[in-house]
Amino acid sequence: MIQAITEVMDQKLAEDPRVMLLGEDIGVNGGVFRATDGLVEKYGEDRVVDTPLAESGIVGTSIGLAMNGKIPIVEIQFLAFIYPAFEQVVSHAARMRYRSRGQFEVPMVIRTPYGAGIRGPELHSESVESFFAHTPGLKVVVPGSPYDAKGLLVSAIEDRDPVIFLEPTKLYRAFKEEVPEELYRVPLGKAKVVKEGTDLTIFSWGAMLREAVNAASKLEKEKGMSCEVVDLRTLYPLDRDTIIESVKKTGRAVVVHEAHKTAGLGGEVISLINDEALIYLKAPVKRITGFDVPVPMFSVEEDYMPTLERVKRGIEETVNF
Amino acid sequence: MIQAITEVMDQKLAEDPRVMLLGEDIGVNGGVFRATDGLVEKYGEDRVVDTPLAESGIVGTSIGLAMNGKIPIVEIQFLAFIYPAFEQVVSHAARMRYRSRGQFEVPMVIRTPYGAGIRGPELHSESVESFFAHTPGLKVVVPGSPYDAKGLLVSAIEDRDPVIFLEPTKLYRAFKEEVPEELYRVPLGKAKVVKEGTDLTIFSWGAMLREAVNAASKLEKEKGMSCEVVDLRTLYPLDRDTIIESVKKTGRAVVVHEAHKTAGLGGEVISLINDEALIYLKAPVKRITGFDVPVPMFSVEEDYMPTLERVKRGIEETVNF
Amino acid sequence: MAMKSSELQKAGSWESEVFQVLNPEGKLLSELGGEIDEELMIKMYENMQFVRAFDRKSVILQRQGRIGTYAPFEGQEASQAGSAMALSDMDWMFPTYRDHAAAMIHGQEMYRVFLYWMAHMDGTTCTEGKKILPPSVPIATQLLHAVGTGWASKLDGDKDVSIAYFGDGASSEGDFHEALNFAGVFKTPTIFFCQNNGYAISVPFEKQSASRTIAQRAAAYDINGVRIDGNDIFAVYLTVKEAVERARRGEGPTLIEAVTFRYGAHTTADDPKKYRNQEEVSKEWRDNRDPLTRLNKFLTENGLWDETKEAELLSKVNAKIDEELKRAENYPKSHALQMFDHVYAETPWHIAEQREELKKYLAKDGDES
Amino acid sequence: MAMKSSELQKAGSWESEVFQVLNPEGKLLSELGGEIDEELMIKMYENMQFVRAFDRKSVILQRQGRIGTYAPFEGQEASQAGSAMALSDMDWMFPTYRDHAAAMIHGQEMYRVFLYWMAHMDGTTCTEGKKILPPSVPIATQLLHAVGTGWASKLDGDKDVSIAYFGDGASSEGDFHEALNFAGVFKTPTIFFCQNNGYAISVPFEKQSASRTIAQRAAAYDINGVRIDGNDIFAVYLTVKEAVERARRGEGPTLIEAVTFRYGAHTTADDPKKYRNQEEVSKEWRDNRDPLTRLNKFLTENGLWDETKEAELLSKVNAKIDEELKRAENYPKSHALQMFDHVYAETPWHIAEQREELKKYLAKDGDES
Ligand SMILES: Cc1ncc(C[n+]2csc(CCOP(=O)(O)OP(=O)(O)O)c2C)c(N)n1
Ligand SMILES: Cc1ncc(C[n+]2csc(CCOP(=O)(O)OP(=O)(O)O)c2C)c(N)n1
Ligand SMILES: [Mg+2]
Ligand SMILES: [Mg+2]
Repeated sequence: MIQAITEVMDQKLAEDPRVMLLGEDIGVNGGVFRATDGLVEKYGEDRVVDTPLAESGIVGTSIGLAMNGKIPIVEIQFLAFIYPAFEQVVSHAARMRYRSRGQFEVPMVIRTPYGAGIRGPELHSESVESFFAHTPGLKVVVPGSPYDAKGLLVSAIEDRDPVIFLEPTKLYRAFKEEVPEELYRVPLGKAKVVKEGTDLTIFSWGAMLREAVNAASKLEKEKGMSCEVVDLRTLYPLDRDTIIESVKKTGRAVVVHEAHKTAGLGGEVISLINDEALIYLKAPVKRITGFDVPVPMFSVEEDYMPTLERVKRGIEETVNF
Repeated sequence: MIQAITEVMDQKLAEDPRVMLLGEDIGVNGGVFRATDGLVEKYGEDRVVDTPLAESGIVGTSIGLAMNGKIPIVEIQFLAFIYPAFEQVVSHAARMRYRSRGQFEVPMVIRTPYGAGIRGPELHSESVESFFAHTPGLKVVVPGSPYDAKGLLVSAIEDRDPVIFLEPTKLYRAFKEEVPEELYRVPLGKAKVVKEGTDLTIFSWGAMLREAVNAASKLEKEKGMSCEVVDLRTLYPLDRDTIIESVKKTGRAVVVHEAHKTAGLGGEVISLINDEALIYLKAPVKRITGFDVPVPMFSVEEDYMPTLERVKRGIEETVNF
Repeated sequence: MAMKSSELQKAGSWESEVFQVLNPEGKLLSELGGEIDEELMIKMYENMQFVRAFDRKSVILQRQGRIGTYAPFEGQEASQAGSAMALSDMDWMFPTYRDHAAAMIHGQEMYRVFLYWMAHMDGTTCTEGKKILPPSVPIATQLLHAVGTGWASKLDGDKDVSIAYFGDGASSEGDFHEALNFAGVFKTPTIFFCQNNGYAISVPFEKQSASRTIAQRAAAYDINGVRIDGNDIFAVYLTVKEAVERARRGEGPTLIEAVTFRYGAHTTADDPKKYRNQEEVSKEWRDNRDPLTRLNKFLTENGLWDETKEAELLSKVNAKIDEELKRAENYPKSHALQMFDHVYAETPWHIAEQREELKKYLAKDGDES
Repeated sequence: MAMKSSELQKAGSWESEVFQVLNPEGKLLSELGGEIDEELMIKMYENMQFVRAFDRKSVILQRQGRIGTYAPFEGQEASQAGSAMALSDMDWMFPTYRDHAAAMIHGQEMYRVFLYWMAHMDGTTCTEGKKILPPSVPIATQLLHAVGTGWASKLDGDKDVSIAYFGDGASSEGDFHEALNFAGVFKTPTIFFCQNNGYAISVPFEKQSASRTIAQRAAAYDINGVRIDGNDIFAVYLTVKEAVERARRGEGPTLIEAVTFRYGAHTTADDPKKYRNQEEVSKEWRDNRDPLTRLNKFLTENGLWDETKEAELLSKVNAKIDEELKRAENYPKSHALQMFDHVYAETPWHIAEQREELKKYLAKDGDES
């Protein structure tokens, strides 16, 4: 996935002189995950900028850059380090268009690695997408595959609104997938049915998608269950139609996410289902999520996240309700 | 309500030498809502501290104060101005006990006016309680009456964990209620059945509670409907038992909150009901909430928030589903 | 002219430590060297009268309930007018809730300022084609934006500069630090214009920081810093002018601390008697350091101004204010459905639905237009 | 001794601008005046050897997969040991992920440090009774905590001080500014101890800020600031000692910039060859400015140290490290259920239920102990 992301930035830098990258260690170092490797050599320090260590500074100046004709792609080193910039994101980036009634706009992308599962230190494994999904004016995107990473990032860069682009660290180097070389777009706001099924729908995104798909295939083989897997991909705004359509078909659903359960986006998915498809439900929609504890030290992080086992049993309980 | 809050701080300052107040303009000015009026004169500048204008500084130093034997009660002038301190709240206050396995603790209260409805300028009317309810380690409390304000604030101050204490500005001077003079406690984590009923439950908190109660009495008078009204009071952790018990009784529910709908706490309430009482539901649980737009300029804020009319119709639609 | 902050740190009253050109008695302390001609002087005076009249009118309108809570700036006219007059049309301006004087002089239409205080949905717009941002509410955040816009201009080889307005209290926020540091590193054409009016609402600057001045902080970022008499419009104009020119030449940012005072309340919801000897201190500044009085004295002594002109000006100004007020009051009222516009470039499904929902309610309530 | 930052701003190589007592050749530049006796000197050397051995061992352990990603501090021993040795037991310490040397010298048990890098759930605890906080991960945030603990001590009339460790990169964060400003205003007994190792991961200080030094920023808050040779343990010790004493006397905070260098990678996950001429520059520092070498020279020349002692020390040190490592490796492994402890003082229902839920899974998987 990381190559797909680098490729987009490379191509966009080449194609559109307005595009700039900003972040900590993204220059000669190429970023801590090497997402920007080689780009400063190719496009120079004016376009690939190693910033001072100050996230509010990065996002705040990027807002100014964006209002004045640039398209900044910001890298926040890890999701939790966006907190110093929280005010700039929530009170400004998300609202500039609104407040100015369209006179000023902030077309920018904030890319940031997120999620647990790669033995990161404390605060390197957070999954707080719901903060941003509660902030009108922002879009929140999470690619679940290299192909989508490329297509969604292109769409995010071309979008005229600020996009929080969350990159699941666990997927960075997780699987190989051929990705077209040319630029293509995967539309924001559209979920993807990764696997069709009839007994139950698994809604998921990011790194948890793999557990979802694995659980679905295992249960298919082991118990002959037919699970549909939906990658929500854009978390704000959600693709309600795809969600509802699937639940109407299967009548059962689980949501799998690694974020904390309480006030996580599982609740939003459930609420949409409750609104539109309650009468189709044959069982409560189960949330299989990270626990309501701070993401723990990595020695136990695998048990913090929904494991394949938990996902499987959650599905079985829902099917056997 | 504001007098009840002042009274608690006054009594706690008198009773417990560890208690300190910190915030912007809380000294001689008595706070922009006068919550700390007269307290600096009584307890001196070491205990009622006018801080520099820097929220991360206020919360960050208060974390240190709390770890070293003080009980800081912080006033953030308006809820949106907590964003500069977001990192200190989320990455430190909420996690210090956890990270140190109980060796250090952060007993502090962050009081902050919140919500729309008093013709405040931009960013003075936010209602982002769900950010904090998604943060393990924090407690989130919202009083809905003067009596509760006093009792909950006492409990919050005595709690050994950090508490976000959200004060609905619209209720500050909204109604008179006799409040006992002595200190008493209203327990955290317990909802309150404000009004009993049999046809439907209205879950709400803060300023929206009044629309809830008004809608309930109107519908009772006009249509003979019997609505139960539950003030959730503590938003994290939620009092699931009271929620479920009520829904099992009424079979129908609406959630009324002024926060944005998407990823707001309505979704959490619905999810709890979905988990535990789905089969009791005779209709989808409706969310009657603030819209998914930035809280607008006050000329139209009344229409941003759930109006009595919207609450009433939402209830009727749910009852007639 | 631009004194190094280190030169300004000597003991003594603040007046002895700030750059001043026109003293409170209306005497020139140094040659203007042709930088401010007579026409400009008169324009300065007119502008200050104009914005002062606006400010007083607004306080009255608030009392009459015709606008909401209002943040008056009376006393700070020289800082705001002088700085704005040193800009060109193309320059970016980032005002706070108190900087309407600067905004109007930079081209913001007055009726929009009224709309702002009426909390109209269009109150945060600016005159078409202008680069005046909606007033920044969260303190110090706009400084970073001004670094960003300046940076973009620099990268594009454009000559416009960006000016951020802020107060003494704002200098305590982390964003102040990050903005000055970024500006120093990227040498952006940014002017950090601080009106040190001595108070952040009720908190005096002595409680805000142990540092005696704000200008001295420039040294921490290796940028230019200068402390000036913010009630001396000549000093303000010349300092900002120089900073602007330096910025246009690619010589980077400047931090300007303009020492001034707001005569009135923080906002109309504030009661300054709670935290300062309001009448006395306000009178002290009014009587001895008023920005308009001193320029009036100077102009009068130099035969450039008289009571007839004054009367003419005031009636012109009041007519203009009335006209703009009428324009604001006749402007179509905010409609609730406007709240759904401009959240995104394209309205997503959920906002469209919520709009429809509200529309239905409004129609039922009969108050949809 | 404590030089004003302004005195340090003259041109020249950094060595000419920093406070230095023991130069790289092992020569004393000024009298120690009895403040560092022979016993202490030897202890300093032993401590530095001790932590260096720990650091090298840890890098090896990481390669062997026995601990996770590790942040080495080799090269910074004088800064960390010298500063920690100037503290009393009662003092509060706020380290980062790189300051284990300081922590251990202040009393943190080594096995806990190993547990930290093993990502053990107890790895963020400290020796009972000590006031050493878990390493701060979010940059610059801990500075504010050290202001707070210091402030509380001051209010209570206690004499302990609080020391916050941080890097050059941290000086760009808003929290740095807010912390220094609060410390200045409330005159807290706080020591801001910055190890300027020239890099924030890959970003050299020249890109971090246009200001030439970090110490000079103290002036912006009217607090003491001093720039020292961070590889000279005498300079570090004396400077911190003085700052500590001043703080205990109620004279407020000090900002200390210790100029140093990390020889190795930012963490074991980092490749310094990407951003600097790693071998050359690292060798340059090692050969010419190593903190251990210079003290070794000095001690040897003064007859206080020899090869026998060196050998004895190293074997003692290695034995201690092995023992502590064994203790860590024999420590009961983290159990997943520990993640539910200490979220709150009392476990609320939802966490209790989630704990039960996981417990059931673990039992079924057969891996619950
Ligand atoms: C982040 C943030 N914190 C608090 C406030 C509330 N507030 C509004 S104005 C103000 C004082 C600002 O003082 P100063 O910067 O000196 O500007 P002045 O009002 O004097 O022009 C405060 C605390 C805010 N708007 N934003
Ligand atoms: C708020 C925040 N942003 C980014 C990071 C990622 N990060 C970890 S260490 C580091 C560099 C720190 O440099 P410096 O302060 O000089 O300390 P050093 O590592 O050199 O000891 C960065 C950017 C972080 N931990 N916290
Ligand atoms: Mg001010
Ligand atoms: Mg460093």
